Amino acid sequence: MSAILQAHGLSDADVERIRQDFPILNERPHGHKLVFLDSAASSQKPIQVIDAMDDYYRRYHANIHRGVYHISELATEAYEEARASVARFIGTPCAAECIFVRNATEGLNLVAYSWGRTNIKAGDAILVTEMEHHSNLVPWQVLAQQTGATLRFVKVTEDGRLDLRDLDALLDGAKLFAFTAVSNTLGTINPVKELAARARAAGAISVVDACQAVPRMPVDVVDWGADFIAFSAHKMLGPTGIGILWGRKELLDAMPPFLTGGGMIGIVEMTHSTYADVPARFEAGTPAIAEAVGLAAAVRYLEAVGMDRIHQYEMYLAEYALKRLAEVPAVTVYGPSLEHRTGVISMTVGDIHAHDLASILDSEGVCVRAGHHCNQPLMEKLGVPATARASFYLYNTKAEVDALISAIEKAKRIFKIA
Amino acid sequence: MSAILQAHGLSDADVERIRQDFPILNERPHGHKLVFLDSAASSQKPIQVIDAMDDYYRRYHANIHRGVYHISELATEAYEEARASVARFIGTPCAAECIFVRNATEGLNLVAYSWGRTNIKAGDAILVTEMEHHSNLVPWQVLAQQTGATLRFVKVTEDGRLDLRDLDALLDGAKLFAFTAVSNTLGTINPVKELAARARAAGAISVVDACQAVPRMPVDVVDWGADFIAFSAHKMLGPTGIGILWGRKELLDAMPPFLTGGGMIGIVEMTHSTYADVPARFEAGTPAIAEAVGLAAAVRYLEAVGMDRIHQYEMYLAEYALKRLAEVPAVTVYGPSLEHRTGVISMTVGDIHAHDLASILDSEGVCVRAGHHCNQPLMEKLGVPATARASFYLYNTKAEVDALISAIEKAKRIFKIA
Amino acid sequence: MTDPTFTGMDELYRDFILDHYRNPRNSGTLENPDASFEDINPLCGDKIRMDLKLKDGVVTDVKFKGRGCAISQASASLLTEQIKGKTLEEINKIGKEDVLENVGINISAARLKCALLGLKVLKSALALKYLDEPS
Amino acid sequence: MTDPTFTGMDELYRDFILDHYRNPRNSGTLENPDASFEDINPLCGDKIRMDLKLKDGVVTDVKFKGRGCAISQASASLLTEQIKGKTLEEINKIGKEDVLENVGINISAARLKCALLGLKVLKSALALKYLDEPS
Ligand SMILES: Cc1ncc(COP(=O)(O)O)c(C=O)c1O
Ligand SMILES: Cc1ncc(COP(=O)(O)O)c(C=O)c1O
Repeated sequence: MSAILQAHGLSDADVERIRQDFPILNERPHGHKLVFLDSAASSQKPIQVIDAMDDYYRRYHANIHRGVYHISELATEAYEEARASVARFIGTPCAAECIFVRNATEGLNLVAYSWGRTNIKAGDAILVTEMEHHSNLVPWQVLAQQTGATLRFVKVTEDGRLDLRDLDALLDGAKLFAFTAVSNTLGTINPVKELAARARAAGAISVVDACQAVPRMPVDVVDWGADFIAFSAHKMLGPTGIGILWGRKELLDAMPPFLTGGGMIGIVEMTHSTYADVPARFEAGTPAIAEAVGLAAAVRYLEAVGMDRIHQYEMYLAEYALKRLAEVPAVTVYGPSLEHRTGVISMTVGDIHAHDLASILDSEGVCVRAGHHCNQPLMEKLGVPATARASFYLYNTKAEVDALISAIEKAKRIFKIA
Repeated sequence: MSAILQAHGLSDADVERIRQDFPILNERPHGHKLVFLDSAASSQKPIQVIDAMDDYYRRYHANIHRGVYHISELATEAYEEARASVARFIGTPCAAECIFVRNATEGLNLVAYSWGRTNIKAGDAILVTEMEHHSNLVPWQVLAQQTGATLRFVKVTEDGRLDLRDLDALLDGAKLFAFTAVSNTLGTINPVKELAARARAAGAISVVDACQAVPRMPVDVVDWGADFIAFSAHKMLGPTGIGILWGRKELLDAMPPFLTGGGMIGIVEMTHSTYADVPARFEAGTPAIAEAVGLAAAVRYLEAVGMDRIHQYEMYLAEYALKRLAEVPAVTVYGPSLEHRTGVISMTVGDIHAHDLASILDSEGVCVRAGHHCNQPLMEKLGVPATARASFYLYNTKAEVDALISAIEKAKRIFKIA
Repeated sequence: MTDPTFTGMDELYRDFILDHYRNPRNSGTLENPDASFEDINPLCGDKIRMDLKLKDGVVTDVKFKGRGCAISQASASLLTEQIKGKTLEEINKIGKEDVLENVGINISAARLKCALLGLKVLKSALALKYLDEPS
Repeated sequence: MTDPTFTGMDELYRDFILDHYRNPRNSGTLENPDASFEDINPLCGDKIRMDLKLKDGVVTDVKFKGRGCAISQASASLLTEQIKGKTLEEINKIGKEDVLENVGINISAARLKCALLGLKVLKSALALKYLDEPS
């Protein structure tokens, strides 16, 4: 029994306890139990996170840094402690390497504007992959257009993995390699450590979109060896409105500011200014203080459960879901086999468009995402206009996978598919 | 009696009721009642705002826009309703003119990057004032440095107002005029309508820093006639992590994107993309959804009390505070006379440095800001390294002004000032 | 939390909707159309192109091509049936309600954009044509 | 919510602190200093410049100039008194605790930066000097 439990990461009793922490799971959309299978888009929040922010606003909200009085000092400490929590969570000894941004998208744009505009010149190559989220593609398109650099692409194989056969050639002359750690459409887990090392060997910096990795598996930036990573709090039990850009200190130290204004300055004179050190240099204006407090609570929650166990449990649900889906005629699942993927599963069902499928699933209380998942070029490649995507997290159960399967069967009945 | 009440804006009973809505006012820092006089830095939050966000996370959090299922639809509606609330609050009939950003600072940077980089050329002039917050100064310094434009300054008079005598000359050849509606250091209320009209007549766009205006007085962007205005939710009873950039639709429509990625695109191909219409074009990535919900609740709260009454009440407190402060020997108050100002009062007391003053005030539970208030050039001009600033809002009382005065007297005793 | 306007799925995906989805009427493109427009719903990727032939202010032929959900494709298909032989004036009067009546149900906000995409494309095609025409 | 480390204000602003604030020792600048540094606390604007004369690894003279709160100015003034005649080695050993001991009280996080600014400037001046020196 204990061997199986260990393989599961979390026991049924663990998950039952975890579910008690998520008030939204008591909702009954359209009269059905809520079966939330869209955590890859944004996770739900435990009461510990909601309460932490509530408590902040009720007891010690004040603007930070320049406040001499007591509640402002408490707020400042909480904000900097949140930074320290994030640093610990992703394995960096240096909290100043963690910049608070609104979301991963802003983090990637910060690199494109500040590092990119300083270091990318006409004729340079920027390497991305065919499986990038628009947030890790469009900023590089714009950077290439504005600097005269060229974009190159690592191809995606038939089975939904990165085709690394000609990586050396692609990296030759490249200054920056941007890739996702985990595909938000295919669930593919990419070999970040290898990719970062090969980028470095070729003289390129590596920018890792860690949006789907940080919430669902242990991440250690020192082990990864990348130069920048970006992720969002709202996908890892934290609040909306805050994300993190982590960067190597030497790189951040050398970068010019991106957004300017209050809080990021050194000395301001009429026509010119000096700027504060990292991380303040990149945090202009009043930051998302309550959100940092919420994020710190989310990190504590994930640490208490354990990222290893969360990852194992998700793999366990993914395995079960893939097995059940394979038994349903007319279901096509995209992406690689289990050993290369995580619990993010894109599918189509016969000729039912993903939107219709998601609508019918919703009528049974089952929430999945439908569309291009901010992955239009990948969709073109897969040859489908859209997929329905189910994604699992620590609060999901096998029974919810079963509910997904029943709802798919209902959709097939309505669309008269055998 | 009723004439007096009207002049006060809010009766004592009104304010008592309002105070019940702010849980933080029950705090007792260092054993004293909390006397929060730092709302110009960031206001406190009523329970209605805290609860609205709490409710969002407990009942209908999901990523927006691309979600077909019920809770995602609720979240999307709430987010767009928040935009509509803000639009109504500032008097624009067009909700799409309101862009959600992190804070006013980001809003001003958005204009500097997107409108500025497109429209400002070498040799152009950018006009700002000597009383700007760093967030409405440094972005223009950087824009000027990067484009070869020159910065010009509207001077501040001895009594802390804008010196408009040579405004026409300063506007001659200027493409952009950035100014604050209300000074966060001096409390000065600037004639926005006149300044915007004169900018327009001279062919310059006007960018109004409305951070201190929107929370404390009725604002109607149509009446103002400016081109852009920026403000932050956290100063108007709303949450951290969200602010608004309002812009005239024709200008926004013609502007290139600033941050790029998910949610702001039209069609994404491998090497280039088209972009969504305004406002989505300027909102890349998952937005601050809970924060928008909180901001909408803040707007409802302010509307229910009435911005006219809030402004009147603040003026009433300001008048009383100025009168009491004038009676204390060794207190110097900066800024113009009552008819040109609002309830933001900067002061020094003898040779007590503002930090020491604020520390001593804090020991009595009185929270004021100390420092340069992100106004270094203005401080140079005033000839003081720092001031202590008390600012009033709808939940403050005359008794709290009295507490401020007593605490100042304590500081004088400790510093042995007559 | 339950939505009072929520329609049962069997009612939404009735046979005639599935039929129009799987066998769209007036499917294809026209050579030398008098008016033409293509648009997408960027949030979900639904895409519709519509080609029109006009004569004396009357739609004499129409074809559409698209991809997307049953709701968007069926309502576009239904729309093409409705407008053939109609005058521009009559078409101008077609509104949101008419499209929803075609589809025959109440739909949620998220799907409304799907249902209305065809109409949006049609109106844009005609608006563009009108702009092009020397007046 | 009350802060256990909170110190009474009379205790913080004792006579000798006010005296050092109002009559800073070693105030001014040195001509041709052997080491020199200026820094500010950007969050509050406190500013301190320190000039040093060194001979055979010993501080023979020091002057400072600054503006800021009583805590930052008094602790810089106290620090200058403490280091005159000291060797670089001895100065290297001066830490946060020594400065707080000079000031004689526990202070809150927000004011800690004020108290330590003088020490930071001193150490930077010496570090810079050491960098400049051909070694
Ligand atoms: C006049 C003024 N402008 C700009 C700002 C910057 O606002 P935020 O820090 O919310 O971006 C502030 C507040 O700090 C302000 O008072
Ligand atoms: C892989 C990946 N990258 C980037 C993003 C963008 O994250 P955000 O919208 O929070 O900026 C997402 C989520 O939408 C994602 O899944």
